[in-house]
Amino acid sequence: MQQFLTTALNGLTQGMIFAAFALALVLIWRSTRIVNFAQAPMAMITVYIALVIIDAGYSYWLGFAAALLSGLLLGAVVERVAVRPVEDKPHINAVILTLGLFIVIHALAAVIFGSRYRSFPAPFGLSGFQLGDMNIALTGFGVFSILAVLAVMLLLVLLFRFTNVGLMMRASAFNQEVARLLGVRVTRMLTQGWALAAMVGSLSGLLIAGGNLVHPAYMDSVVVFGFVAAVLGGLDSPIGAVVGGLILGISLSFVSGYIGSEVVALAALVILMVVLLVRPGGLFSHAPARRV
Amino acid sequence: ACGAGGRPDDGEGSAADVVGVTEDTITIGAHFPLTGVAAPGYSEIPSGHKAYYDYVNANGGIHGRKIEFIVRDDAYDPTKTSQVTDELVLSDEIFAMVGGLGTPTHSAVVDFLNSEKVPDLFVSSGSLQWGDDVESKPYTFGWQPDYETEGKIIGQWVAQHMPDARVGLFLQDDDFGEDGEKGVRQYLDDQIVATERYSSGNTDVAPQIAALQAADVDLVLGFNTPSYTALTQLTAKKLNFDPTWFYSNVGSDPELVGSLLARFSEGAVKDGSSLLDGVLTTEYIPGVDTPDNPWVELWQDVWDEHGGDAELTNYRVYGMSQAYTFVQALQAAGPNPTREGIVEAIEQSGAEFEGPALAPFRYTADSHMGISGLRVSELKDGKAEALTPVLVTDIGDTPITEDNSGAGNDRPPEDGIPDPKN
Amino acid sequence: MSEISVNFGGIAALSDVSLEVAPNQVLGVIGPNGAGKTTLFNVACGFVQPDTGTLTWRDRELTRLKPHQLAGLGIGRTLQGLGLFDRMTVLDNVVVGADRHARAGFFSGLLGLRRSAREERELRERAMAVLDELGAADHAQALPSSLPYPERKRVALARALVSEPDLLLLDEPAAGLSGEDMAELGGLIRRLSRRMSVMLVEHHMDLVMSVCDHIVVLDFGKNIASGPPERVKEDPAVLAAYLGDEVEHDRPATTRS
Amino acid sequence: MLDIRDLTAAYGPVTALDGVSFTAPEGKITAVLGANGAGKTSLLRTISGLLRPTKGTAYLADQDLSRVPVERMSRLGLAHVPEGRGVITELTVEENLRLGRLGRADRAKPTDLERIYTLFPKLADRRHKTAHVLSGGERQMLVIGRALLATPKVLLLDEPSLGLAPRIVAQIFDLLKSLVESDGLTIVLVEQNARSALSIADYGAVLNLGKLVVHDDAAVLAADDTLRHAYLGF
Amino acid sequence: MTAFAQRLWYSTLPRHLLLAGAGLIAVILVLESTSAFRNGQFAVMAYMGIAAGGLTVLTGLNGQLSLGHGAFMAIGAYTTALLLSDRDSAPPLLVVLLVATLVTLVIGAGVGVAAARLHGPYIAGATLALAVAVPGIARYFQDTLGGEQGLTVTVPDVPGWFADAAYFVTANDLSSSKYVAYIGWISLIVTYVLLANLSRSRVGRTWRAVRDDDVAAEIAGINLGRARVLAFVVSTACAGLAGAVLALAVRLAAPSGFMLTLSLALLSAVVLGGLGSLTGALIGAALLTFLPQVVTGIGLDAGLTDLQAAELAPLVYGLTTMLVVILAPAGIVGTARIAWRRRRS
Ligand SMILES: Nc1ncnc2c1ncn2[C@@H]1O[C@H](COP(=O)(O)OP(=O)(O)OP(=O)(O)O)[C@@H](O)[C@H]1O
Ligand SMILES: Nc1ncnc2c1ncn2[C@@H]1O[C@H](COP(=O)(O)OP(=O)(O)OP(=O)(O)O)[C@@H](O)[C@H]1O
Ligand SMILES: [Mg+2]
Ligand SMILES: [Mg+2]
Repeated sequence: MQQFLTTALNGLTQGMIFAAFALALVLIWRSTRIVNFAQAPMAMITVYIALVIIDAGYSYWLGFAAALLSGLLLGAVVERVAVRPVEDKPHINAVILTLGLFIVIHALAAVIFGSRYRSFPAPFGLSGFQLGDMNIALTGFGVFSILAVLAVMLLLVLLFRFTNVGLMMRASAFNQEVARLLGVRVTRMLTQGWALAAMVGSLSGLLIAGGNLVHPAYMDSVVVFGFVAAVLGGLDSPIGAVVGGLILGISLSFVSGYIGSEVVALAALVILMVVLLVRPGGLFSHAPARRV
Repeated sequence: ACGAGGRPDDGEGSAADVVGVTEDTITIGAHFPLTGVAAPGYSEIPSGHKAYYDYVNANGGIHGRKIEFIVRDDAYDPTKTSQVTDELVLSDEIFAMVGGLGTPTHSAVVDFLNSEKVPDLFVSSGSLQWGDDVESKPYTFGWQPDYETEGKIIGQWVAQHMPDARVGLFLQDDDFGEDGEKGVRQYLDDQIVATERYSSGNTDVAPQIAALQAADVDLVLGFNTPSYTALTQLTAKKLNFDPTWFYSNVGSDPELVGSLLARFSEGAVKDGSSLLDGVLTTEYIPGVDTPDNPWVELWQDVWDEHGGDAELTNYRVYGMSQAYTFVQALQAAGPNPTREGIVEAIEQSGAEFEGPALAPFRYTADSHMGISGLRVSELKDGKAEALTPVLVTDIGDTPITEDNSGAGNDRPPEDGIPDPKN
Repeated sequence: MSEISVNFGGIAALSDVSLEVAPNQVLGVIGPNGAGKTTLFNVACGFVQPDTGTLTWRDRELTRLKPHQLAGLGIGRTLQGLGLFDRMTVLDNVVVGADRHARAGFFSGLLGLRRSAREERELRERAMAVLDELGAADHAQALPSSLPYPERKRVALARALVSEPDLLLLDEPAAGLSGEDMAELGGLIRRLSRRMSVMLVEHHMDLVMSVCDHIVVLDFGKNIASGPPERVKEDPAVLAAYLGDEVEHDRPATTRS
Repeated sequence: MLDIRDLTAAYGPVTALDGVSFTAPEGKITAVLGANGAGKTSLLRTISGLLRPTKGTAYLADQDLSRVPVERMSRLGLAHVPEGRGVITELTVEENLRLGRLGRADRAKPTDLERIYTLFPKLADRRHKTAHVLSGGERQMLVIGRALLATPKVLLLDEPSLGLAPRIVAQIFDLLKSLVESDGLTIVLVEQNARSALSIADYGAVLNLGKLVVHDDAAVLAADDTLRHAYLGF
Repeated sequence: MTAFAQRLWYSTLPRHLLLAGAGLIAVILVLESTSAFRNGQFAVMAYMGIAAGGLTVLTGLNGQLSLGHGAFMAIGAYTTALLLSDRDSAPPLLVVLLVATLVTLVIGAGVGVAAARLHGPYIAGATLALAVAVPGIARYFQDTLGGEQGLTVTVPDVPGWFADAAYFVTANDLSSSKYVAYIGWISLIVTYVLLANLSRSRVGRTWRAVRDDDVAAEIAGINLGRARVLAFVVSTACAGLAGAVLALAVRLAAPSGFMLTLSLALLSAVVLGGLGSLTGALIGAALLTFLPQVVTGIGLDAGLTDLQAAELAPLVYGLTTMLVVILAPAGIVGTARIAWRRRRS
């Protein structure tokens, strides 16, 4: 019973982390129709910025804010400099571009910050709660992560569903020419989309880093599961991202605990395939498009 | 005398004819993960090598030859290891491979090195493969105590000192965990109530720790890497799980893990070293936690002079200790080293090499296994305190005995360079 | 086709539509926008499965067949858009249309057998012949995107024709064409009807009235009228739903203020 | 109102527009006619900035448009209904319409949407469906409705009748006419269907191979037999 | 050109065979005139080239994106390792290569059937998951697949006739690594001839049509599912063969050799070279094989530390990738072709 509860709760926190990463992917997908494979290293570098600030003796929260801000900035710069030229090119070019970016940022981080383990602090306690005899495998920081992710999801839903900016961002992503004719500042929307997404990515980076070890590749394992979570939910849906993240987090936690951690990735594949065979566009996709 | 095709006759030609050896240089090389996930930590080992060779070179080299050490990055990917080893052997024309790191990576090249008759010295991994089968791998030598030997010593110690403990194993899912488990089980088979494995790369170990907790384990034996020591400690805190921890040498670098834990949470873990207090582990070479040890003093001097700005770490100490052994072997091979010559020299005199290792090497014509033993110790205030004398044994059912060779009392020579007569 | 009904989440795109195409007939389907004309075509070539009703072709029931199977049986079609393969030459575009006549299998292609090469040559010749017929042979090696719109329409038509279908479905073939091209198209359709049956969806009444033998009018998915052009043109229901009240003067649908 | 001077534009080596000049006066409908490939679409694209002129300019109420970015056009009161694919099929019908409202110069009155829905009841039924379910003609209605929501001063329409049933075409033309009369809207209407276009237009401009052939009163053009046969096909 | 020569050139198979013959001669010349180390590198280039060739067909001609081709290489490699595990009863190498290809093909067909229903990023997600899952399988079945350490592969002895033939042609003795290089390149040439045949045949045309507009293709009578699965199968078969050659060249099949990076490297090789072009795939493979070593060398010569020089390789590689995608989006071959056409017109 205790083990079951622990495994489930651990899956919950783990799932929220996948969800955070998936949310950033969804945001970028919705606003530019690009899957940003470089999101992990982009987040990683901003977390290092936070680390430098915290190491210099400033508070955790200053580092936190700095990471988010630098994420915002980095996203905008990356979009302007690197992504802009491939936006009207075949889709695979953007994929390859972000893969290239992935490698570049990685190498830069290794050179600048060194390729060794560093520990990253967490703002709240890292001990689990205790309820009588039961250990509740949730830490203060875990609770913070869950709340943060839910808040981001809510904000994104509001942004896309109810605001004009959200509408303009989506219009720009789907059809630049028409959007421009309708007075949408497409380039600004795209930049905005990347900036916001990179900020959400930074948040996910901070959540993963909290109370953990960071090194240039520390986010790489999340890339796969975060992406799988986003696809599982249907890349277009923020709610889907969170649901996808949770499904993945919880089931993988059980697989890892009761079968073996070697098959975690295999389990992710199986879950994904089963879902996609039933719903090729993910759980929260709309009805299949009219084709003719 | 020249053989067919103008190739030098093995073993007999003058030094100039030996691959990788010239009048005033000797070139060696190794593969290490300098990039990628395995780079943190491991990429520091070759810098230890380099620093020590630079030190030796600055002091005149060995038999008038400077040691050139070529490091090639394999990113811990066996296909890359195979490529860079080709490059080292065929293009860089190294005399010997010294310190190549990793079990799956080195497995990819060990046959090639042996078929090319390249001395494959002091593999940086505790797998049994490096030395247990001299016949099929005559050129390959291990260095650190193999994981099975370590497991045996740990197992016996636990069986003697904690006979009632419910033991759980926490293992990396490769030969490291496997060999360790094999050793431990020789003594502890009926005390072990749970076995959990993790795959490196998967940073979520909560399910495994939860399973250990569920099995009511009160001693966890961990055959894991340092980052997983940190992860297990943290996860255990999260689960309010408080057993005794016993980490194998690989995972217990108190300096590293302690500094990692130190800042894990403001308030939660004030001082990481104290979190590790009471953790059991093993030692086979002195590390940076004992700065007064003469060997560590030597390493510190060497590092200050030739290392660079970064600080001395146990990875670098490991590299320097290995490099020291290589220099010893080179001395032993005489003024005109050949590939066969150095292998023979190690087989003949390797067991007597003096050096930082606490226990002697097992090198003979029949075994190429490395250091024969270690001692069990406990971490206190970030330092390891010995609980046992140095214990030695070998793979299989060789009994565990106290080491009486005095290897642990060796002191470094005055100039920091091993003497030729060894 | 009999008693075909299609629903899309509450919207009845077609309800109980029955119709029949005779050999060598040109059947016009007209109706207001969203009346279900394209949907009717989609049913006829397998893109939409009808909720009820059956599709029969030469005494064979086809209701559950997939589009490519229907194409194999000789039902050809053009799309309301263009649907050209942008990165293939015009010739290749048309050759794809002839795929149903290709017999070479995977292995003869893999091994580059003579058979496969010979067949490729035949298909290409066939495609050239059709392009020639439509007067687009000059562009055979061009990419479709480099061609003016009417030429592209021709390519799309050629692709449908090269398979020598027995039934050809044309969805708004005249959209975007100017008067001259349209007249030419009318002639072509008449000529084609000697070889095959044609179903035509079109909003250009001049064209519809001049080439069709028989006309079916849809509105809100229902068949509201059918018959020869002259009769349909005068039908009050059609006038109200589709043509607008001033069309009886045989002018295109415009108002004069 | 819209003054086109010596406008020249090209796609790489292909010259699509060659020194076209004419004026579309305020509160009038100017029909632009010509065969396929004459350059009609290119003309509209050049005016609205999707295609940059290599020479010449268009002036909107004395403002030089050649430097104005496309996305500013709608705020200047210029709306362009592009040829064909103007619907963003991934958005719902209503979202498409809302987008039209965003670009307008003056802030929206919410009733506007309802006006479009009464005009095109088919759209009202499908307002919360994604636009990809729409039929060809319904899409055309959607883009026209969207352009109207921007309450433009100048409306560029590229083949609005494409794929529309005759009755709807008549309806739309009626609507355009009434907008011109009530709001003083200026319209540049590109049409294949020369006869119906001239029937509502005040002026007509005929293009051929990128050059302006003639610009005159619509009635004059409609009466000119040679012109009709040579360029207008009726 | 005489009429006959012209006919020969313009009919598919003879032209491909002609090119293949020329390629073989070039391979012999290169392998014989370079060092053993270069031979080894060429073997690497061969297996990367084979896999990239298959991938370029899938992605370039059929428009399906696979981030998981490394997994199929793993299947080929493990099959090879298992078949060659018993030195005495190992089947002839040709059989081994064929079986490895076939086994991968069968598994690829299964994945292809699932993937054929998916689009864009959804295929990417599924194949990505595949790429990380497959190495896990090898770890899980430790007893048969050797766990983390993997299976070592013993390259069979050079068959007598092959050695004789090689000696006859080159007058040089054949070392084992050169033998593997020859096997790799012969496999590559055969694969490329077959792929080139395919892409010029009805099958290739069908794939392109499906890529450009699936609805229109379906109307034209093309069975979409079949076309997609077929493309997937062909390309996984190539990956399987590549994996087999890899196993021979590396002499090991271990999970860490087939991590995600391999799949991604393949994909970027294909795009760098020019999507859909076999020449491009080969160029991409060459870049992948030779660039890191050259760059690290330059870095070391410029006085960088080992660590910096090691990071320089991915840095330059990543930057190259980005620059090519930004400045020459059609890839190296594609851009060259465009330039050539422009020059002529
Ligand atoms: N997949 C779908 N989901 C929901 N509604 C659909 C779908 N496909 C078509 N419809 C609706 O069905 C009706 C019929 O559409 P169809 O395309 O057949 O019209 P049409 O007669 O061809 O019109 P047009 O002349 O404008 O092309 C339309 O109102 C359309 O919105
Ligand atoms: N994107 C393009 N690239 C190259 N040439 C083009 C492009 N678009 C149009 N053209 C060429 O420019 C010329 C004018 O085309 P445009 O589309 O303006 O004509 P149009 O009068 O609108 O024709 P239609 O009645 O077919 O819409 C044509 O020769 C056409 O082929
Ligand atoms: Mg229609
Ligand atoms: Mg036009």
